[in-house]
Amino acid sequence: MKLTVNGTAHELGGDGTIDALLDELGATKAHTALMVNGNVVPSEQWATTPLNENDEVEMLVFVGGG
Amino acid sequence: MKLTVNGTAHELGGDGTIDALLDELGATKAHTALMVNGNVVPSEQWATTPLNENDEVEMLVFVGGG
Amino acid sequence: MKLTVNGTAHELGGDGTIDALLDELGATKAHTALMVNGNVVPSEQWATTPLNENDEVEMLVFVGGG
Amino acid sequence: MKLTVNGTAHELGGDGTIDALLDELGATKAHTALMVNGNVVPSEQWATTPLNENDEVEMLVFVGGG
Amino acid sequence: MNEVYTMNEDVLKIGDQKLGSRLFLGTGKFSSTQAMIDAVKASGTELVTVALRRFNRAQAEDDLYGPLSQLKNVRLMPNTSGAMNAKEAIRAALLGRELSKSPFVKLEIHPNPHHLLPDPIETYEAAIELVKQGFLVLPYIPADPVLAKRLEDVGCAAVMPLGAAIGTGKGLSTAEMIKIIVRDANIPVVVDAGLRAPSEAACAMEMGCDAVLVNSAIAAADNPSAMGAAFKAGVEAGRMAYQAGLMPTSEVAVASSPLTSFLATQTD
Amino acid sequence: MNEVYTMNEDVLKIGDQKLGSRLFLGTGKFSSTQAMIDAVKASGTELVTVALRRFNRAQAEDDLYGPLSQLKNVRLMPNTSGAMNAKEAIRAALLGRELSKSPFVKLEIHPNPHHLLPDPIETYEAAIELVKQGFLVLPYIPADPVLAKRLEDVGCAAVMPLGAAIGTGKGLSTAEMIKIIVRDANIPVVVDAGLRAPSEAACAMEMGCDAVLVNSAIAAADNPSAMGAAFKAGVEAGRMAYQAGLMPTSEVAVASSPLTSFLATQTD
Amino acid sequence: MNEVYTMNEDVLKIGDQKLGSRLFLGTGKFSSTQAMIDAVKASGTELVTVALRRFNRAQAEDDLYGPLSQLKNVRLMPNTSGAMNAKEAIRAALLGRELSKSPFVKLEIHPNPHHLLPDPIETYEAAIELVKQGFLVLPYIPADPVLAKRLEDVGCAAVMPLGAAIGTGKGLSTAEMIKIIVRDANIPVVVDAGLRAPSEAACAMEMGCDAVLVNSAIAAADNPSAMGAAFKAGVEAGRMAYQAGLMPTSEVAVASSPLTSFLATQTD
Amino acid sequence: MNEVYTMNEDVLKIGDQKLGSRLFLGTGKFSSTQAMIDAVKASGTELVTVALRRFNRAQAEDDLYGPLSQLKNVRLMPNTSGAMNAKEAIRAALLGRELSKSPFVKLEIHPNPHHLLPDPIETYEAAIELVKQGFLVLPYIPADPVLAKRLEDVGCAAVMPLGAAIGTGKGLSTAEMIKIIVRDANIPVVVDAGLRAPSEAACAMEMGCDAVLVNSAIAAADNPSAMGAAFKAGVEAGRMAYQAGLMPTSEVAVASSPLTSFLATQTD
Repeated sequence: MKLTVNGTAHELGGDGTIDALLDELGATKAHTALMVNGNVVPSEQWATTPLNENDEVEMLVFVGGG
Repeated sequence: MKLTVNGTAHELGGDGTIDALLDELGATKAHTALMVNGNVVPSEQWATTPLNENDEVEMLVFVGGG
Repeated sequence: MKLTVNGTAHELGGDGTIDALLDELGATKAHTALMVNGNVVPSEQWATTPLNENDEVEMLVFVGGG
Repeated sequence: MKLTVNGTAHELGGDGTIDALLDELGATKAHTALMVNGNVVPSEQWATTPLNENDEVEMLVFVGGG
Repeated sequence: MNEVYTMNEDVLKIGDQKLGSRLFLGTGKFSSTQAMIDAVKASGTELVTVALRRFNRAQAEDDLYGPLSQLKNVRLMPNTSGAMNAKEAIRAALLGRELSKSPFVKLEIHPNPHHLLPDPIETYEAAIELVKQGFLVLPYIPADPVLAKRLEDVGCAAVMPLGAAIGTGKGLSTAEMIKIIVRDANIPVVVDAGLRAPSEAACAMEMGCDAVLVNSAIAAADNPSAMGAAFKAGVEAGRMAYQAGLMPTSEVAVASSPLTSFLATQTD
Repeated sequence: MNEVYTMNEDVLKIGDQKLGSRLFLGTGKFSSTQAMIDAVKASGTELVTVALRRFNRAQAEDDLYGPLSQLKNVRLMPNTSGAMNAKEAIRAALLGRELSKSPFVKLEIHPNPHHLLPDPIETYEAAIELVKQGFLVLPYIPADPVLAKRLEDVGCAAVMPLGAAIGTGKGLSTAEMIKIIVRDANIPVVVDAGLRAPSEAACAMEMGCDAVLVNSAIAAADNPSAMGAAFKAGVEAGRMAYQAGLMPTSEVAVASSPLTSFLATQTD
Repeated sequence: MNEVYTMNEDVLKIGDQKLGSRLFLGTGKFSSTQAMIDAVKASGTELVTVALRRFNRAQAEDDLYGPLSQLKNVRLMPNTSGAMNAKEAIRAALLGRELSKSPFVKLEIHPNPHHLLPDPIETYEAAIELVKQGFLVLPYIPADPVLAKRLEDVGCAAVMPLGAAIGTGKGLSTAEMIKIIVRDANIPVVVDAGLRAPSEAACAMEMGCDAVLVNSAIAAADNPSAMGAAFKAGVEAGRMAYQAGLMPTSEVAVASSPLTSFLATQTD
Repeated sequence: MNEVYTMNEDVLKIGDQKLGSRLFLGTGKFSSTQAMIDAVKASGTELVTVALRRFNRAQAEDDLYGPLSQLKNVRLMPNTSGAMNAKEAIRAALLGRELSKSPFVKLEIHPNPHHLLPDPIETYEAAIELVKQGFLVLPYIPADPVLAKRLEDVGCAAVMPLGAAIGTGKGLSTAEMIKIIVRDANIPVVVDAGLRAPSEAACAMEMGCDAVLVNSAIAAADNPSAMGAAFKAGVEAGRMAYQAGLMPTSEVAVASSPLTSFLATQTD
């Protein structure tokens, strides 16, 4: 299914869950925060939350900041 | 009729208009701005605007200010 | 003999040495610096240095200073 | 005669007076101050003051300064 | 005189209004109405602020309507002092306009009598409404560049950041922020409150401010009228300097005289 | 105009000489002689400094004797720039007097070209001799209150403490010491060097200084003539303010408007 | 050591959280993660800020989660940088909490990349919501006393007024306003942004501020780790001085040595 | 601790003498000898100044010889306070050396009790003689770069420019001149007089000064011992920062966090 991930088009395979997306992109789950269509999705729900066509996904990590 | 004028109780006689009040209190109309129950009343309407029992009237003048 | 010690007249007895003066005034020698007529006299010379009539003696100690 | 004028060697002709030097160098007398061997020479004396071999002459004018 | 000529041509526009002087005066704190009038005249100001107070027959002499209306070429800018929130400020503005028939309003909302510093939230809300009601809104604000920009965006005619708390005379304590406000603003920037000396007014103008509003410094001077003239000269000095282009600063000394060494002779 | 009138009466006395302007100008660093002349005129100064340089036929246009002698009501104060010690400074002073026929000398001895700061020891020694030789000595000095007092005691006509190093434009960096010099002095105190803006000149005058000497700030401005006029206004503003008596500062705010609460109604 | 002992007892409370250090550190701008970690350790800080950025597999080394989680006794305070308004800031705060499991949030909303100064209107709105959602909200704000008080009133855990614009190193340019914020506040006041030197951090503490947040000054130092230690000492110095009670200033000199005149003799 | 380690290695050399602390203490103005001793210990100083006074049997408790001689690792620097000229200062120095057996002398000649500012002429003359007589001369001087250089040239071991008048607590009012002194000096520069707060001591060290001399700020604090510790930390903070290399200042903001715009969604 077609998604926009961090502003870029992405074709998601697998079972279409958030977990699947993270695995595909090789993100470290414990270091990642995630938002779908502007709503934060807690990590406990990633395994069970299905993504839908055209979802906007933001995957975020901590970096240096003041 | 009983009014509150500039925070003080006042018994208004005359025809009960704003003009009557200003005359009673000896205010210079051209130097005065007036508010009834929190609403500004333009001077053109003073002659014709009747006051009502318990109205709150504020009569104001210009003084020095920064 | 008549001296001026720290600005005050003083009648010195004893053998008329600086040591005698310090003893009379009860100064702790190790804590005191001394000047006669504007010239510093080292402590080693106090026992042997005779004072003369009208000498101006200054006896000084350390106090708090910035 | 050989002079040093403003730090530069100069061969003076004429009658050897300061006036002669100023004329040779085309200086405006009224705008010039002059020193010979470190001593200021007033303009009144220029016509009559002879220069001597190896004199150090400084000729100065006003320029912008703070 | 050169500078007076410059000044005459250097008109300040606030909304559609034109002012020939970049010094605004407050009328409070003067020892007498006459002292105030004299200072206003000496200052050359064309815009003075006034406040509203309850009519009191016993204090008729405090009523400035008469004395001020006799001044030629001086316009009134009623303030909203005493307002604790946006609603009260709007009321005060409407009352002031009734009396002054002036488009100008000095929007000031300062809930705390201890420092009289402005409330950015209430001021922003009131500004939006007063602009809608057709006022030329000049809000008294903290030296906050983002707030200043947002007030410009909602249609204020100018912004008036404070130099220091009213009446403290601490001058341009907020200079760094005022410089940023000036750099970004497309409307006039007027330093209001805190100025104590003409040198500070001049400095504000040198920074590129468009005008200054002064009250305490003049009213509380030993000689208010002479101080009014002093501020007039200070504002003109700063404005001229801004236009003339200040020299840059330098970390190292730069000689203003030749450093030739003619003075040492070989015989020394 | 009120302030011009004040100025006219406010004569500055240096020794037996009287000056109608409290702004002294340096003539160095200008892009052209004409630019300098225009700035001098716009500034209203009555005392300008000049330096000595070796005569050079090829640079006849640098000779300022002619142009300056045409200025009415402007007197010359030759400086001793280039002098590395007292002996050289005395020589320079004598040469300058020969040309200027002026009693004024700006005594400056600054051995270090990197900062051009004055030498207190050589300056003190030279001042004693120049006073003996009948000059009105105005020494350029560090902002050193004891040195200033000693120079007064040996007969200097005025003292000229620096605000900052020549040409740096760092302003009144020595303000605290200058205040002490002013408090103790019985001769005029002139701030010399470091001033960049009219606001700084005004501030010096507000502190009680008797005059300021400016060069770089005017010569290096984009528009020297306009900057000359700006400094004129700044000096007058500061002087008037000093005479008018500045308000005191306050740690707490002091309202300039009544804080009555007529604006809240019972129905709010 | 005396002062270390003092420090140990001098706990800072923010909401229900206790911190042993009054120096907060930002983690941006360091040349490497190791340099940042070393500086954090040398500074003795117990609270560091972090930002969120889009995951990028190619820049895995920028991910600070791992390195920071290994630091003992250091808590995280995610910031909301990048947020242009209240809605975006709330989103960023929620994301940050997901990752950090920390109650702290540095609320920063600065729409203008040229000066990065905070938006008081959006910040106020976001603060109200984030307090409702149980955060310990530490808003980065202009040095605006009324805004600071309103943020306290809506439940913020602390306020963080700026000293100067982020990264400028202009220090405590807003000192006068910060003093008023400190005087009125019942919650901790933390100076955030603008500090360049330990002396400025010490000065903020001497003024009564409860802590300072530093990033650029340490990250951009030649030796960040040594600068971290320097700021640690500076903050402790200022805090100790605040507690020890600074001497008052005086307009006149006050001798610290006796001025007796034993040195002159009658024979002089 | 990192910084303490640094400090241990960072020895200050004055002439042939080595000092482990860059904080010098004055011993005047303390409420009691015990309070002074406690402050000296808390400050970690290794060099304290003392004054001379006429012996007075009735005030034996003021005699500091005993108490100070019991302090380990603290050396004495007698001052010449009370001296009105070079001759008296030389006398005082010789007397002080008799008692202290110390090579250090703080040369201070301040004829005016109202401001206690140093006399450059007398100080220069006395310094030449005291150097001849083998002292390590540390003159208290105005912040005058040329005088400082001349004192270095005649053999002074250090120079001690004032920050402000003794006891005023006006801090580094002469900072601009002190920076020049530091830039040119080949001997230690010690800021003496005027400092009120550890932040000011830190600032002096950040400017590159080698040490500071403090008395009133510690003696007149509510808690002198805690203030001694605060100054110790302040001096160490400033010294470490100087060695760590301060970041440059910037006219424009420099972000410390990424400004990515992930927070806005297309649905906003």
